[in-house]
Amino acid sequence: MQELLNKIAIGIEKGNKKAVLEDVQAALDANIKVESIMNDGLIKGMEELGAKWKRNEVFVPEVLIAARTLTAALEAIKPILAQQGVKPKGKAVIGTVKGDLHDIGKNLVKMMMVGAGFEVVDLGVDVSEAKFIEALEENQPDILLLSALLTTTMPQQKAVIDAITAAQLRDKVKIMVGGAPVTQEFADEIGADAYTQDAASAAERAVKFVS
Amino acid sequence: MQELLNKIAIGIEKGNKKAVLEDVQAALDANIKVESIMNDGLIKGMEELGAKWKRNEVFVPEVLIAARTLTAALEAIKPILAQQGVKPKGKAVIGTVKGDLHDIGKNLVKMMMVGAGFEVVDLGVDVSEAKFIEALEENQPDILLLSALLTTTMPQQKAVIDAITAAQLRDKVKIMVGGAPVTQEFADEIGADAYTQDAASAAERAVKFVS
Amino acid sequence: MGKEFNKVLYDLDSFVYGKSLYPVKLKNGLEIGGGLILPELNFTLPNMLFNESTFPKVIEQYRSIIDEACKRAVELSVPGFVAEVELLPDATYRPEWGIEITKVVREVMYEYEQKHQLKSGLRLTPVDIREDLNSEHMWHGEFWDKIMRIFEEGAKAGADFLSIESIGGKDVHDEAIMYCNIKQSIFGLGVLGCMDMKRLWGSITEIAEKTGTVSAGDTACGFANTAMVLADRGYIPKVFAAVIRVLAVVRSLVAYEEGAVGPHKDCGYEGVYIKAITGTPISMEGKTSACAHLSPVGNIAAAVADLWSNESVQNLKLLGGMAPTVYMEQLAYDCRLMNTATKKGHSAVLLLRDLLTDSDSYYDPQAYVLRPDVVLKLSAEILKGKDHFERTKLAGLAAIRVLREAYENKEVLISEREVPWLDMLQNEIESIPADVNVFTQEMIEGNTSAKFEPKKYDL
Amino acid sequence: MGKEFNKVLYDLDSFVYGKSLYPVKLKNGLEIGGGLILPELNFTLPNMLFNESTFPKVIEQYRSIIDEACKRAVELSVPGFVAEVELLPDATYRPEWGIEITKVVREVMYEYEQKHQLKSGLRLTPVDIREDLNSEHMWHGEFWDKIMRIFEEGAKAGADFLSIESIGGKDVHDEAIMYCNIKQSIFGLGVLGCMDMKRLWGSITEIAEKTGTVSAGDTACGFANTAMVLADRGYIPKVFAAVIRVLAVVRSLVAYEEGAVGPHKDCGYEGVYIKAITGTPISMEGKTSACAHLSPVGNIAAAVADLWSNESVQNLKLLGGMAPTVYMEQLAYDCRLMNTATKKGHSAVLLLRDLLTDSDSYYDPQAYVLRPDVVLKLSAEILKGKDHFERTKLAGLAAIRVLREAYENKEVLISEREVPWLDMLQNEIESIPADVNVFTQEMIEGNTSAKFEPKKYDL
Ligand code: B12
Ligand code: B12
Ligand code: SF4
Ligand code: SF4
Ligand SMILES: [Zn+2]
Ligand SMILES: [Zn+2]
Ligand SMILES: [Zn+2]
Repeated sequence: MQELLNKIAIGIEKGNKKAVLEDVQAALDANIKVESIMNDGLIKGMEELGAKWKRNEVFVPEVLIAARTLTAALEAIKPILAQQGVKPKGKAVIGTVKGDLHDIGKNLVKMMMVGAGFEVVDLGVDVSEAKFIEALEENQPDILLLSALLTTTMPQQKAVIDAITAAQLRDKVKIMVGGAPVTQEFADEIGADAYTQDAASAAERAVKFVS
Repeated sequence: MQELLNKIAIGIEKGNKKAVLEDVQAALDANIKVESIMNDGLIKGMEELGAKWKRNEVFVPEVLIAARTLTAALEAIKPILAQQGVKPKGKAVIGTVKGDLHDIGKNLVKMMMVGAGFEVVDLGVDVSEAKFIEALEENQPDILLLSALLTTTMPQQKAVIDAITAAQLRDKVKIMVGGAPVTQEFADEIGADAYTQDAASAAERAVKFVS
Repeated sequence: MGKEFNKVLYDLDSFVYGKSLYPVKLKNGLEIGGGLILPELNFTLPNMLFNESTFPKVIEQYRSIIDEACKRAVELSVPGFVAEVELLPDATYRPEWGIEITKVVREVMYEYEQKHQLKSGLRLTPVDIREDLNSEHMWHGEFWDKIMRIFEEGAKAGADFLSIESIGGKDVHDEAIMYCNIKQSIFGLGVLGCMDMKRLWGSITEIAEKTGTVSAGDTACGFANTAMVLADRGYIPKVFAAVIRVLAVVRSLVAYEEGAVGPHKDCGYEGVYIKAITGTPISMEGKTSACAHLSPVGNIAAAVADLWSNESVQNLKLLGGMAPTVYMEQLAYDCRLMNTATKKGHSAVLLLRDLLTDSDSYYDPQAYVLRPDVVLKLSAEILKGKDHFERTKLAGLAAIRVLREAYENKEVLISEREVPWLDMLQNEIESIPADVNVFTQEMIEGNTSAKFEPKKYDL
Repeated sequence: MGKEFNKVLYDLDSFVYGKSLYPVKLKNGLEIGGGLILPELNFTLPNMLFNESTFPKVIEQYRSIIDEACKRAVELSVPGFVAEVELLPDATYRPEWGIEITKVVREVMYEYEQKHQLKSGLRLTPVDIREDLNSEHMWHGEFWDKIMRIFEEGAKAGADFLSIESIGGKDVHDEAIMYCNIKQSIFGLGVLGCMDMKRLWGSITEIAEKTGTVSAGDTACGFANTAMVLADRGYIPKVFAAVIRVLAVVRSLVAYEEGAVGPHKDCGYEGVYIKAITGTPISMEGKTSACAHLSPVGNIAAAVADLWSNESVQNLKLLGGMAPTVYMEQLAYDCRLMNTATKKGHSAVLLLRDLLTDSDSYYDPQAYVLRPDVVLKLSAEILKGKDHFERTKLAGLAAIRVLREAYENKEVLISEREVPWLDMLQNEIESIPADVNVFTQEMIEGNTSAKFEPKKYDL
């Protein structure tokens, strides 16, 4: 059993979709608990890759391909997860705020969130307060991630938080902010729950919020 | 009469104490109004020098010596001024905040304030909230000037303002802040009435407060 | 193509900073590439809201930035400089705002010219808002119109040089970078990018001619600098970013084919190739733009530059003064040093150029491809291609070849895990069909980038 | 005097950056003045409160500053560097705090040394709190003890180089600057300053010997840099500031007479004279310290430097990263360029040194007196004096003479309204009595500075 889970983890690391899907099926056939397949196979593989990334041992494309593979595998076992009442690690909504079209940083954060086992709804770029609120209501996420790359769109992160407070949703979600010009002080000032400097630490912080 | 006042003004510009004192006496003897001697002679000379300084035509030592001369002349006519009920343009208290020993910038501001006709009480450097409040109570100035040169003593400007508010003296005095790391934004944030970038503009701003 | 560029214009001895074959001269006498290297100062707002009610504050920020910087320039006897107003999105979406900013900044510059004989020119760079999700077409519609309006009225408001950091092809290229997909990258730069540059720079040049201003040029910032920033963080291989830089040459060249005359934009490090091929002056940025982004090309970027830029800095208060003033000072001293060599004579210039070059080129493949000798060599290779598409492929292959050789000769540091990428990239490029239409079809069909809509390009 | 220095140790050909006659070497192998010029990074807190409750945040600031800067240094293959911890007043009044900061910073540096072979050294500079209004004596009492405790325990906590920006004599000198009173200035620097330096540096050197650290040296910052900043704003004549710089040489030299071995502190531009006279390595700052203060000596300051510093920058977020990281990158590239010349050979070094020199020396008398040739000439003049007092007067007279000649030969720009100051200053200096005791008595009697209390100096 451990062997098969290891194989799955390695398959994720290598981004080998076909092999992973086969191995997951084999594991299910072998009556391995689906929760274990998810945590000790799929997500473990992703975590190991993420750790390598943090140590600068692999490049982003590799992580992205692994993340894609992970998403496909999770998709495949989704019905069984649902049936057994196993929930994903958490749910997150992410977007770049209004007036800002930068998305590479945001995409990397998304990638790491997926890798950490989150279900992530990506609203894209140039996202208004209203759209964020709509997405909160619709998806009920544990975590909301706001990205801003311009000194003139940073204040928009505050606007989003204020709007969420006004909509009485503030206590339902942890809000994380980030992007090149953002700082911890700024995050504190605008009442965000967390700021981190890069994508890997963003996911680590997010995991703490849901565990 | 105009001639004599001009001579006084020029004497101030040149920092020629002896001549100025003599000319002032001559003016008094000629029954020129003491208010006019002060404003159209002494302070006018200083203003002209100040303008030259702003245009980089004279150096600080010359302005300082003129300011000293001005102080001496004002001292000489003080009894007459008092007797006739003529008040100085305004009264100011100045100091560098606690924890900070930089005083050159503060001294220049003081010099320009004197030149603009203010009576200035200089508390020196490393001045605590309590000392500032004591000085406010004792001198009842129109204007309080706080200098801070360190990023870690800037917040002390806020502490002083807060203490003054707590002592219910805030509405009795206009507070100006300055020093290399201080900005307009910071001044707004801490509730100061004005910030200026240099000594000349500090005095100009102060004059506006009392006229 | 409008103008055709088919040969390299310099030999190594004449390829130096401060001097270009076709200098650009403004009416006030300011000359770029005529002998002196000059500062190009860039600046941006600090963390603040930009809207109707803050606009007066925004204007005051710009006014005070340029005023203090000009003051310092006079104090340091700067012989002339260029200021870039790189508009923020808000000031592009509302052209009146962008135009007003331009006017205010230029007025201060005129004032210093009159009072203190400080010659200067203003480069106006709107945001390429055609990237907006609501933009329906690359070459017409509301977004296109706004950009053109800013150019035209900005020119009347005092802009001297017209530039943009255009984004045609970036819709596929962002993904190409993240996945290090070189085929997609060539599609973005060599096909879509070139198509777009042709239309865009045809129009900008027209406006420049009409308004008596200078069609200055573009930058592949959204492509090659994005790659550089990611490579710098170790997210993608440096050799990939180096190859992208060279691919970008063909795309950025299109502006000149359509009538641009320089100075090429600071952040387009491919400018050194543009200079070699067109003889127009270029702006570059290096160590003194660390305020805007760290880079592996701090010194070498200056080797053949005609303007020397800080890319961008917020109007923050540093201990020595406002940050833009501080950067004006730093640029001024950098330029002083280089111009002192020029006064000393050609051999001093060559030595300084080579020191700037050699100090960086070993440490990073992205620096290596900016070596003046490498630039001349690769430029010749690129020009062998008969059209943009072929030239872009040749650029990639030649860059890979040169890097491989340099690595083998221990002339450049390439980390072990990056070495295999050279072969991988080469194989990918070699698998690209010869016919651009076949390739385009293939890329459209296999497209995975949600941002890319062929019909915006009439495809 | 302890050690005596009586002759100039270099000729113009051997007087270059990166190399000094008596390099300083740390146990970890880091060598200053042994061939390479290296960055000296300085940094300070952003606008924040510093007290009991914020101390954890303060520590985290310092930790993250040095961590990110080291990271960048590794990425740029920096061959070694020095970090200066210039304590703020709070961290000097509470020595535990200063010591804790030292420890935390040094630990991060060790870590990078172990993991990434990045060699570095830490310079510890407490504030000279003897300037406090409550300080009753210069050489004993609470304030003196605190400074000495920081040196001693800071050394144990990991400091490698001990420095201070000492203020003996500044009590009269502040006023001297404001009134441009050169006699008072000579009293402050050549009498009080030298007296104090002797006691102070005797003690620091003792601590250095006891703790196995390096007695590095002082700076006349509170004297000559204050004058420079005021001159830069047009408040006092530049020629006055230039003369003060040269006067300061004698005072700063006293540290070496008392056993200091360098590197002299960055902000002490008089360091070039110290190098000429003692052969010890020096730190200098120029264009890349514009973040801390603008200056007229951006390039020339590098001409014979062994460390190249940014003086100080707040830990603010610039677009490219935290400001100290940005400045680490800028310093690294400056040094790379200079070291590349060294690799190329001595004639390249001489050319680069002369370019750095010639690029500034015409524009400002303060730059002119830093010219390597002028430094060697003036140093010889200074050393003709038999004691500190005489040397200081000679320094002033020689500086005035050299500036007058240079002005007449059109080698330096002196504004018309400053020219008469040369004669005025000379007359003043010539009116100073030959006997130091007579002079001292005269200055004490005529004293107008409220800050000066003779008994603090046992006078
Ligand atoms: C690439 C880039 C672009 C590309 C964008 C490509 C894309 N699809 O995103 C293009 C060319 C389109 C572009 C355009 C513009 N840009 Co731009 N851009 C950059 C650049 C060079 C790199 C950004 C980047 O992708 N970095 C790599 C990623 C991985 O880093 P990151 O975004 O910081 O994200 C990391 C962290 O911040 C964090 N993170 C990010 N988001 C979040 C969210 C959360 C919740 C958390 C926890 C963490 C987190 O994790 C990420 C990964 O580790 C920066 C320079 C810089 N120093 O950042 C300028 C920069 C941001 N751009 C700038 C400017 C001015 C512009 C333009 C206005 C230029 C113009 N006049 O056209 C336009 C504006 C476009 C718009 N409307 O928004 C300026 C901003 C100046 C300012 N005042 O703020 C910068 C700083 C450049 C500069 N130095 O001047 N840009
Ligand atoms: C001279 C100087 C000193 C001298 C002080 C001499 C004196 N008697 O004041 C000495 C050497 C003693 C000194 C000591 C220190 N200093 Co100091 N000092 C400077 C320096 C070089 C110039 C300051 C100056 O006099 N400027 C000239 C005057 C005319 O300008 P100004 O003070 O800004 O004043 C003008 C305006 O600001 C305005 N203004 C001033 N006050 C006010 C008030 C009001 C109400 C208004 C409206 C306007 C206004 O008008 C003035 C005239 O136009 C600055 C560098 C700089 N960039 O400012 C550092 C600087 C302020 N010092 C600094 C430091 C670190 C120190 C020390 C801690 C160093 C050390 N480790 O020993 C100590 C601390 C001493 C203490 N306890 O306060 C740092 C501060 C860093 C930080 N974190 O904030 C600076 C910025 C230098 C640097 N770049 O690192 N310093
Ligand atoms: S990164 Fe620099 S260059 Fe590229 S778009 Fe932004 S500002 Fe322009
Ligand atoms: S100004 Fe620079 S050098 Fe002088 S005391 Fe302050 S920090 Fe030290
Ligand atoms: Zn740019
Ligand atoms: Zn100093
Ligand atoms: Zn320093």
